[in-house]
Amino acid sequence: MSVAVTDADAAVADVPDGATVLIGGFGSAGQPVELIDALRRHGARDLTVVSNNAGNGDTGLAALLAAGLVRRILCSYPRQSDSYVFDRLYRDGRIELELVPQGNLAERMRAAGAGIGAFYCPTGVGTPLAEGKEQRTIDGRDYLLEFPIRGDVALIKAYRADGVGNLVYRKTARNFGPVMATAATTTVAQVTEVVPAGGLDPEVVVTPGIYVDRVVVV
Amino acid sequence: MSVAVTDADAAVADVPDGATVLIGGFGSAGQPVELIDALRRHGARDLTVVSNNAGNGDTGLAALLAAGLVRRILCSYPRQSDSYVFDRLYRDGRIELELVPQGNLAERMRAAGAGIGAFYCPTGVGTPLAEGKEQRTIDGRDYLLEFPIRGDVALIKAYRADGVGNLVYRKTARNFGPVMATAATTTVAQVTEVVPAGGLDPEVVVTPGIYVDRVVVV
Amino acid sequence: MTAEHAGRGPLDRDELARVVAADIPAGAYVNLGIGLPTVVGDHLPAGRGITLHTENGMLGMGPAATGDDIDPDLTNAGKLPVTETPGASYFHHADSFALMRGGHLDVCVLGAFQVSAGGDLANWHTGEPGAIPAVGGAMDLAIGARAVFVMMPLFARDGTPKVVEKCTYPLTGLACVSRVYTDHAVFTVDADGLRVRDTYGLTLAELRDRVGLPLRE
Amino acid sequence: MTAEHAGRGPLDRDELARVVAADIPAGAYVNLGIGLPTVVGDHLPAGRGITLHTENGMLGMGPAATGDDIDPDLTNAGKLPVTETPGASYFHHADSFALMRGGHLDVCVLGAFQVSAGGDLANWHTGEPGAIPAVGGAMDLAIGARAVFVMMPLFARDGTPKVVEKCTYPLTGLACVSRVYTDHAVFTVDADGLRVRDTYGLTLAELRDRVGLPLRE
Repeated sequence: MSVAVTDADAAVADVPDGATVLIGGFGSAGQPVELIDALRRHGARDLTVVSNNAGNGDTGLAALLAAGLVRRILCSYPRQSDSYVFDRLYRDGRIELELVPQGNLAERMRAAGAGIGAFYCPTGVGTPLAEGKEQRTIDGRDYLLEFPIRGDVALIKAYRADGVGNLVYRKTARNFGPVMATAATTTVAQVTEVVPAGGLDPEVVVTPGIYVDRVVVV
Repeated sequence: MSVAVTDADAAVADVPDGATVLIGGFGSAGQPVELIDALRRHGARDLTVVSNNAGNGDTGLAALLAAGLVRRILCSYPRQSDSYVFDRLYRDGRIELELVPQGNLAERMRAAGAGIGAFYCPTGVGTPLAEGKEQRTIDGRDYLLEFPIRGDVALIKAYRADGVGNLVYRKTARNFGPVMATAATTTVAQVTEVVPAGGLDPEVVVTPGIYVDRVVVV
Repeated sequence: MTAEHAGRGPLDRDELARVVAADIPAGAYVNLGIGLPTVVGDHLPAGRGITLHTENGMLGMGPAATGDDIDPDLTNAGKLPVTETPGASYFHHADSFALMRGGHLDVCVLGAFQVSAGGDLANWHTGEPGAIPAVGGAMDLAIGARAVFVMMPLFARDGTPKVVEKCTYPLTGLACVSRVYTDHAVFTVDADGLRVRDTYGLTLAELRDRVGLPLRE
Repeated sequence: MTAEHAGRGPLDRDELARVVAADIPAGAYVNLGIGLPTVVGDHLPAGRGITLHTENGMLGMGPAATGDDIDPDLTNAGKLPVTETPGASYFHHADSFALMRGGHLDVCVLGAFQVSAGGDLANWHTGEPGAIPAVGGAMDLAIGARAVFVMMPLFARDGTPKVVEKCTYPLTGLACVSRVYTDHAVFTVDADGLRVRDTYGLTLAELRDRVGLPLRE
């Protein structure tokens, strides 16, 4: 199917208040800044954001947080040298944090995309992050039960798209994009270029177009 | 690390009796025939084989079965128009069959490679293949608990390797290769060509060399 | 309302495939099971942007390959040589089944031995003594696709209906079938059981008589 | 047998990194945690075929990028610009953490607040009131790598040892540390507790006195 190619504001115009938004990127690499800016202009409130970090400086994800639109964030590494926007909101009790080990963040979204109901994972056994989780011993090793993380929308950054929404990424900016694309009801990808269907080698496609609903060229 | 480039017989010479061998391929596409032939010549006995099918005609996997070296096979689709070698062994009670839905075969090997202890999957609920499996309802949907499938050795077929064992595949012959490579203690890949490290674009590597122990050019 | 097409014979194989093909929405991602469902691929209208998935690891599968286009590394789930279309992509088996089981396919079309009034599917194993079972991806498709279309003759060779109160063959999946396309009738399935959308070669009354199940119109 | 290097001062940062680097086997796949462990990368002997993994999605990571080589799309786990080496590969986060958690890395080197005699690791959170927690991939590396090397000063700023009977900081992982590399001593960890392999700038007797734990030689 041809993928919808649109502008950033149109691409996020139907995100409702209370939505869960998966936002790609590891620090600034792979962060879909233009889509996040459009989401901020759109103004949907009470958002839950799932992203590895909690924003840097005053732009992108940090600006979305500063606008007061995010009620809750799931991330692995909120605290950074320039995460002062998040830090202030968190200390003021104006944002909820669910701290998720980085591998669980990725695997729980993969589970959502893959139809897995839950999985047993060794990460975090015996630590404070095991609190409230079911533990089970399998073949002599201890595991915690982890549940999927689903998104209403995923905002990701890729490198190139083709006309049916297939995506390729660039270097370590690939990070969460391919996983988030599978875990959300609607996936929006910002790219630098859209080539015609057939313009990407089928062997090198990382995210098949079935996972991509809208493409924005920035 | 430089990958070991060797011949087929040397590559399987240390497979012990009783080993679990993951064998790539979907029908003949991606079936590592030369490695299977070497395993047959090597003569290790009482093997457990994990492969999507149970051999076609008289060559490759079928020949390994015919040689009486395989005690047990896990596969999703043993019965085919030309699976007469397996059919005879099965009817004669000379081979055990564990029938595994195709998606579980892949996902259980992925779990082995990814450190997942077990996972809940909706496939097979309410069917005869659910017998003996734990069932759990999560968010109103029923799932079965599935455990990893690990291999002592994986024999797979790829297209090209580079000097550190990175692999790329060709079209639908990719099938089980990338998953099996992660799930075995030792992975042997047969390829058509080995290029120097740096000869494969890092963006298009499908199986990173960390998963590949030996490469055989056929 | 049932549309009765009684003034004609039952659908032949290609007519049935065309009826199924016409019901596949524009832009859909579709998996066609091995056997009879494969024929649907020959009848998909051009220009509707329908993308075919094959579970051995490809989206954007094209028609069967012939002559010089045959490539042993490019096959469908029935292990027959096929082609690729522009916009195709390849992926490994765990990714392919994640796609299926994660609910990303809009439609799959499967053959069947039996479908129950509640939408249970039996299509992988006769259960006969000595029969060698083979399941492949049938159970994954049954629970994974958003809509499961079954395509089969309405009656077995011995004349018994294959749409049944309760399956007697081993099940593939529970309450998973959305529609049943047969030579004599098209059924929709919901929580209240079967509704007859179309009949071919017989009237609704005749169909009810031969099937012997409550069939809403 | 402990090797005492008492006739010298404690290891400085680069000396410590060289000691760690010398213990990484030829051909190993290694993840160097953010902070102090990153320095080990500068001291890996050439020609030993050691491959660096960075959990944001790469094998074959090269040295830090400078000048025109800086590419914002190519960073390490500390979000600093790096380079790629011949034979590198990129992959997404689920694949990267599958690699880590599936036991495929030979060694990871991590910083720490504390390590217990039983090999418990505390390195992600001070637990102080008001401190914002951040875990990243620390727990995944702790349970995933075949060997977990910890690299840290032996004593905190207030002089208390960071090798302890039982961690007082929140744990990262249980019984996961294989070796502890510090400025004053290198320890190996097994089921029987800590063994001192080397001392630097003090004798074993002095070390035992300052650490106050049973330390085998």
